Amino acid sequence: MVKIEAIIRPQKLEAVQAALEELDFHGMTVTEVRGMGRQRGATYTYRGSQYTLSLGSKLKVEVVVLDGAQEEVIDAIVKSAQTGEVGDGKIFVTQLADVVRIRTGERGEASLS
Amino acid sequence: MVKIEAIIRPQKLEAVQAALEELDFHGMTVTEVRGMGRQRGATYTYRGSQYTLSLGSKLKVEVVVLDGAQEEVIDAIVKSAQTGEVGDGKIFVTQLADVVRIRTGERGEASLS
Amino acid sequence: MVKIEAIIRPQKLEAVQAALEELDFHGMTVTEVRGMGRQRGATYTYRGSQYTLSLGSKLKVEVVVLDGAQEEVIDAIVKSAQTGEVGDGKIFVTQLADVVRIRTGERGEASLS
Amino acid sequence: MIAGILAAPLALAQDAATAAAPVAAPAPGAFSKEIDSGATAWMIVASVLVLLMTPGLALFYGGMVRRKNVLSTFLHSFIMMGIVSIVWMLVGYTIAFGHTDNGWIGDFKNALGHVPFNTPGEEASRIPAALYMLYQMMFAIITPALISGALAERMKFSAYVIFTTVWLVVVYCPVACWVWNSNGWANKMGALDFAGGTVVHLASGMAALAAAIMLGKRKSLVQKEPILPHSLPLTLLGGGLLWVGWIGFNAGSATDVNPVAISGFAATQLAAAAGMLGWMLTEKLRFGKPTALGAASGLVAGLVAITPASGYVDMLPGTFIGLAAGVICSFAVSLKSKFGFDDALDVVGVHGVGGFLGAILTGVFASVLINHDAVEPAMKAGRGALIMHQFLAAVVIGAFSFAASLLILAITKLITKGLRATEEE
Amino acid sequence: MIAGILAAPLALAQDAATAAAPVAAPAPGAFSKEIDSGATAWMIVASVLVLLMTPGLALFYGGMVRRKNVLSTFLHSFIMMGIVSIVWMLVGYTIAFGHTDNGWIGDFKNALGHVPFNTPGEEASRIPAALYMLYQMMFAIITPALISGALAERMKFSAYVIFTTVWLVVVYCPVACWVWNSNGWANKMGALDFAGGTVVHLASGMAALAAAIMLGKRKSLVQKEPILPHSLPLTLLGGGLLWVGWIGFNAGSATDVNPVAISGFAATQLAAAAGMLGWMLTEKLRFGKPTALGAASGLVAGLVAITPASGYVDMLPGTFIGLAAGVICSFAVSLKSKFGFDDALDVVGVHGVGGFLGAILTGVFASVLINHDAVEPAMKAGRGALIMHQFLAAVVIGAFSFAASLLILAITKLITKGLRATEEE
Amino acid sequence: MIAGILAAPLALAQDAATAAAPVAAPAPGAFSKEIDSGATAWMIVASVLVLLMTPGLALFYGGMVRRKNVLSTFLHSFIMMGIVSIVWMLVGYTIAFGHTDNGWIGDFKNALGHVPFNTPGEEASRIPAALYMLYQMMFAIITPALISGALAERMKFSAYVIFTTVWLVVVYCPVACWVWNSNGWANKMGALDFAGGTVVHLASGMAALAAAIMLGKRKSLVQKEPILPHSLPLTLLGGGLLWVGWIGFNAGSATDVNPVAISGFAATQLAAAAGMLGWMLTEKLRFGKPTALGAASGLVAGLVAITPASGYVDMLPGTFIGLAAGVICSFAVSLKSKFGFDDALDVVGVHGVGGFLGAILTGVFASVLINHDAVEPAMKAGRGALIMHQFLAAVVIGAFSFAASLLILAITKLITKGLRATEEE
Ligand SMILES: Nc1ncnc2c1ncn2[C@@H]1O[C@H](COP(=O)(O)OP(=O)(O)O)[C@@H](O)[C@H]1O
Ligand SMILES: Nc1ncnc2c1ncn2[C@@H]1O[C@H](COP(=O)(O)OP(=O)(O)O)[C@@H](O)[C@H]1O
Ligand SMILES: Nc1ncnc2c1ncn2[C@@H]1O[C@H](COP(=O)(O)OP(=O)(O)O)[C@@H](O)[C@H]1O
Repeated sequence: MVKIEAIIRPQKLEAVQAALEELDFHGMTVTEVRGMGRQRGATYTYRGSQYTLSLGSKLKVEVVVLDGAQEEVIDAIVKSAQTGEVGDGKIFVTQLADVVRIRTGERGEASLS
Repeated sequence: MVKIEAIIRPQKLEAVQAALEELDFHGMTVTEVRGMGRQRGATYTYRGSQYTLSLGSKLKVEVVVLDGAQEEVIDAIVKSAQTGEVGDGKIFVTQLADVVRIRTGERGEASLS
Repeated sequence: MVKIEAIIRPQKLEAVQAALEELDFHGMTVTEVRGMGRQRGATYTYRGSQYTLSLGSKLKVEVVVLDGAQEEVIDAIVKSAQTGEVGDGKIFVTQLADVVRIRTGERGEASLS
Repeated sequence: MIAGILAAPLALAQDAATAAAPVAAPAPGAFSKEIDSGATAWMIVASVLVLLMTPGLALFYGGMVRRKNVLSTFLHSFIMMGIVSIVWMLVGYTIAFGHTDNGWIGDFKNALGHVPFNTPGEEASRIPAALYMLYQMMFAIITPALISGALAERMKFSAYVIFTTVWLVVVYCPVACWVWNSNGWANKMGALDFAGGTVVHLASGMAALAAAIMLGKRKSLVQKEPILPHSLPLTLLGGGLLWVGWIGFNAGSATDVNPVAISGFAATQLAAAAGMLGWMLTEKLRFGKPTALGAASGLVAGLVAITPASGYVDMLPGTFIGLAAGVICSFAVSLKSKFGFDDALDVVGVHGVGGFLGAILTGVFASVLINHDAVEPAMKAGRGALIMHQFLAAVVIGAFSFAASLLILAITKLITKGLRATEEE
Repeated sequence: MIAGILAAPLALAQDAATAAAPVAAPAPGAFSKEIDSGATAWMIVASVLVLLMTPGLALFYGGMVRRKNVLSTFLHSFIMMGIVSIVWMLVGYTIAFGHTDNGWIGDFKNALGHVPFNTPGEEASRIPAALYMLYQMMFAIITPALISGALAERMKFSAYVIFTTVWLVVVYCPVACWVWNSNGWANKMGALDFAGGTVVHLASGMAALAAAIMLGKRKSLVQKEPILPHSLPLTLLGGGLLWVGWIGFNAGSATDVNPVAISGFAATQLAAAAGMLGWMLTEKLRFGKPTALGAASGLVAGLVAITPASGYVDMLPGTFIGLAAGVICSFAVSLKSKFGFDDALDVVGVHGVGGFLGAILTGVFASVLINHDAVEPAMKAGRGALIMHQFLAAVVIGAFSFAASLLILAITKLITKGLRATEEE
Repeated sequence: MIAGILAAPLALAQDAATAAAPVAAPAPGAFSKEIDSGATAWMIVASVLVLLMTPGLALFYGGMVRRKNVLSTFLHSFIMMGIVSIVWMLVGYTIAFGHTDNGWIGDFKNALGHVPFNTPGEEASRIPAALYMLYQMMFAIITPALISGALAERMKFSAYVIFTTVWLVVVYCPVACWVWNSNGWANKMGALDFAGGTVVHLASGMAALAAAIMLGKRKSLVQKEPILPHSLPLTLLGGGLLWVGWIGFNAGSATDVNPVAISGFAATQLAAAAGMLGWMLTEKLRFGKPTALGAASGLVAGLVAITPASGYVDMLPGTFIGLAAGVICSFAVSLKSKFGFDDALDVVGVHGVGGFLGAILTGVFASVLINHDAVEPAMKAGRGALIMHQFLAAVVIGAFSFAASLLILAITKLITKGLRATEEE
């Protein structure tokens, strides 16, 4: 099983959710994060001074899937989260050693179905 | 060393903390996340319309332990976080390449003790 | 590629950012977390009763770099985030299976440059 | 320094004026003898209470939008405190309350702040005219701010500013003249509107409808995502401040300390309470449990509907009007999805419907026992005729506000190249 | 439309009434001549200030609970604005302030809103009776809302509504009659309670104690987790609004613009300030540093204790009463863990203890120099007797409220099948 | 119990006093006949409105700091409600408004709350002296609280408490004596300051400058991180409450219900509005778009500048003063980075600059048509002389406040071992 961890723009969440549901993946975990990369954060004007934040708002979407589904999920996320402009985000893929479903104690692949 | 990453119900945090402390594990890192799976988020009624959120509130609890402790920790979390109803959450296990304690610069197992 | 995941004190963020920028690493993702370890959270007095929180405020900084850069990045973080007192935090290192840049669909090392 | 220099000619001019032209002359610093100190004290405070309603409205609306739009929603209300105060002093007041013979629009004798500080005007005989001008200024501030609920979360700021400013001068001021000016046509016809059910609520509700239609839906709604209020405690707090301020709005509309003011206070308090209970009971019956947003919405609905009636009705009818508004408006807001316009914060369902309902029920319940001077002449041709007049005034004013708003919005759209804000803003 | 149809009979009835039965007849729209416009202006505003206390209380309590319970805590306060306004107008006022010969409960002549708008009643001679009814309505709203602090974060909404409504009619209204009605037994005995130290604070504090006992502890407390306030700035802001409103509460209890009102204002302001400082100093000495919650709690404690005394005491004693309340209540709230009941937001420690303390100190400091008309007769048998009367009234009323509350809660529990909310709610 | 015992001697002393020494004797409970009930009603409310400004200021400032500092910033304002109320009653009032022959400091006849409840004092002839004392108490509360904006996010709490308390007694009270006491030297010289442009705003602005210099920069600023406001809606809401309260501040400074009060109200309302628009227009021109913080800052700037002028100027000049303040203060706040002091929330740029500007423009626009009694004598030597007197009073008072503040801070630093809070606090 792999964990696919995508950093996306906040306004793209619904699109990504929709794309995954279409492929019949319903599980995901979402975290509010702030990110920095080529893109910088927002610029504010307060009482005549300008400030640029180094970090901008992003969401981290984590989806755990069986090894075989990795490519199709990455594809779906890339397509649905893309705007083509700097700051679209990254996807990190990690191999998992195990997965457990707390409700039942099931382990491994069974716990994801 | 392995990282044990549990997605749990917010109201189960104290129980999980207690279970781990009993086993003498005191280190953990907790993040507020929102999750989707079989279970859907809360339903609200506003001015005569009903809305269902796709995402519900969860907590991600990360505990890093030596390889040998993995099973006992997973067991403790499953037992303390279980309600038996859909939405109890998942545990993801990852192998770590290294661990560092910032305060001392210690590496590997030493950094966890 | 490796993911370097550092749990640091909130007030150390700017120092860590500066240290990494000096080494020319500009990408990072930051999450607000709460942590427990040897150090306990803050103590509050409310209407004559004292409460100690088990969890204290921390930030999780994630930086993904090429394998070769791992040591230099860890060093930079340890130096910039250290105060020498309990609660400075930990760094966890994980091997990644793949990285994707959403904007372009690039994979692997190219996606990080 | 610079200001001093710039100001010098103005001051000189003023020194000259001191010598020569005491136009709005408040003379030796004493009130003329019709003026009562208790009534004046009360009306200063009533003005302050109505002013407080605008921050209250900012909270009420601000709590209902998504977090990212709170600040812009707040600003929609607050900017009216800036713009309208000035515009009202310069021209608004005189259009509405300047002397009129035609019944449609006041003359310009009271423009540019020419309103005496020490003698009463035509509309309120026991307080100085300038205080009445200030009191009515607060009404003029909140009315366009009410409209902002319909266009929340998507209108361009510049377009909002232009639209509301023009609307104030072209719609609100004339309508206030028709209904409240001692020679206004609706007033003379015998239509009753104690504190602005038609002038304030129906007019702003219909402008809101026009704006919702012209602006189209919010993007997320098109995508069928739910748009959830970010902080209902803010909305409740705002509802509380509105309630408190509304006592100044309604009881103050007596422009005096007299039994009418007290009855207006009683009716307002009871209608707000009954509106809250009415809306919550309806929720309980329709959806199984009452909500906090229902409480806040219901109290506002009750207050809207009692606005034209307070000062004319006794306690029990006042309670009934509030209850009716709570129930009916809670159904009305469910209709917008049927009609397909996106009145974000339900200005039409609450202020439009509530204002109309209140206007009619004012006709039904107005009592000579409560306000002999006003109700007796209005009832000369019987209660049926009064209700017809109420209906007529409401329909004409509602239609006028709707049509004029569409037109103003169309022109604004040309000026600001579109009405909608971009994602960024 | 529907409302119109439903309303028709009511209107007809009213038209008939117009012709035949001017029961509470406010007649030709003028005040009877005892009424003073300055006093009336002030009392309208005082009523508005007391009304504002309820949203203030929502903030005060709302800031102290956990985030998930803010909205329900807010609603506990706001719903009282809805329910109590109506119940008070229908029956509450007449139970408390209707004419009484027995000294225990008013007659029903002023039920259903039958209170004149243009003539004074028995309790306040320079303002219209209906305004006094409205002023006292605001007291009746906040009193049960105060109790909600004890049952925060765990009582079922339906149970809360039933309990407070019944409590209002069965406990608050009679107690108000005993103490404030010109023929109330405690009043005639010579017990002094200017603005409600016993009626409002001690009575609600003892009801809170009953509720805390009946409800048991919050779950998290049982599990020994700390329950932390989610937003102390809200609590401070609420404390600020309470302070502001309390000036209407205490100075307004003079029901006139006179030296007693001014002395009430002075004592209130100083006691609030001294209470804040007293609580913070105690914290500094006990725990090493003062806290913001201490500031907010202390000012409320000071205000509670000065409530019965304001209008009877001069500035220095007023300051002393506030200081004493700040110190003593800050110790009192630490006791609850010893006694093992979970009075979530310390209603017992602040309002119960502070109200009792204030009642006694009123006896100690009441001065004929400040309020000759009231204090002179009460002191006829000497200061010792006055203090005894204060003590007696406080004990009887406290015990009554406690016992009656237990009973009402027990009955409510049967009706709503349990008092506690489920996790979900 | 304990309190009762402690209190016994006090009560005995009071009983003795009852018999022997009616010093501030409010006698038989009736006002002396100069006192007007309408004026008194208004001034109670005006006092309440000014009191409300302090929570408003807490919101205004609290919204602008970082989240971790909200509570300490709130407490900076609230603690003044505690400390100043008591200090003012004990000694502050008598220093400022006690009878004086030397023109620099009042005698101590009105110390320890010795101010009559039923007769007027020297400064306000139609309301009781104790009410004037309470009204001025509210001014004394907010003035030191204003300073807190400059030292936000870094001053030690104990140092803040000592500094503000000493500053109140040593700077504020004497300055109030000079300008407002009927025998104050600046007053006799003919300098005009209706509601405190110099006494309140310039004095606190210069104290803020001293504090910003003594404290040094906030750590993050040294590290060049931006320090962002955590909640501008709070700041806007605070701005709204300040506006509302400021009407009590300015119109109330007439201490009566008269044409001057009404003109003060008008000028205040218009200047706030114009200040908001002036600041936002400047932003639009300088940076391309107006901001919500600009709206809030501008309305406060307008209010600051109109404070000395309201009650002396007509509507159009009042509007101009507000506009000028909005524009000029918006430039002034940009200067602080040039000068290198860290006036965190721009007390110097808004209150210092705005107060100075207002003092001068008061000289430019004061009109005998608006306030004959005050302006006529002040203009005896012509408008040029009046402007010179305004300038002189402003410079002397500004310099005095600055120098005295430096000194007080230096001494405080010794006592509290440093002025700055540690990271932890
Ligand atoms: N090396 C990295 N490590 C961790 N997170 C990164 C890294 N690089 C980018 N990110 C995350 O991805 C987001 C987008 O990256 P950015 O470089 O701005 O745009 P793009 O990926 O389109 O070139 C950042 O805001 C950050 O959250
Ligand atoms: N495939 C997945 N990837 C990431 N997170 C998941 C996945 N499936 C479930 N989760 C997380 O686990 C939580 C519980 O899962 P759910 O399917 O609702 O219940 P259960 O595990 O009891 O069947 C979800 O809210 C989500 O946060
Ligand atoms: N075993 C662990 N698993 C996950 N996170 C940990 C673990 N141990 C420590 N942490 C994180 O590191 C932070 C600092 O650890 P702590 O033991 O308090 O200090 P130190 O690392 O200086 O000894 C904790 O607050 C927690 O967020």
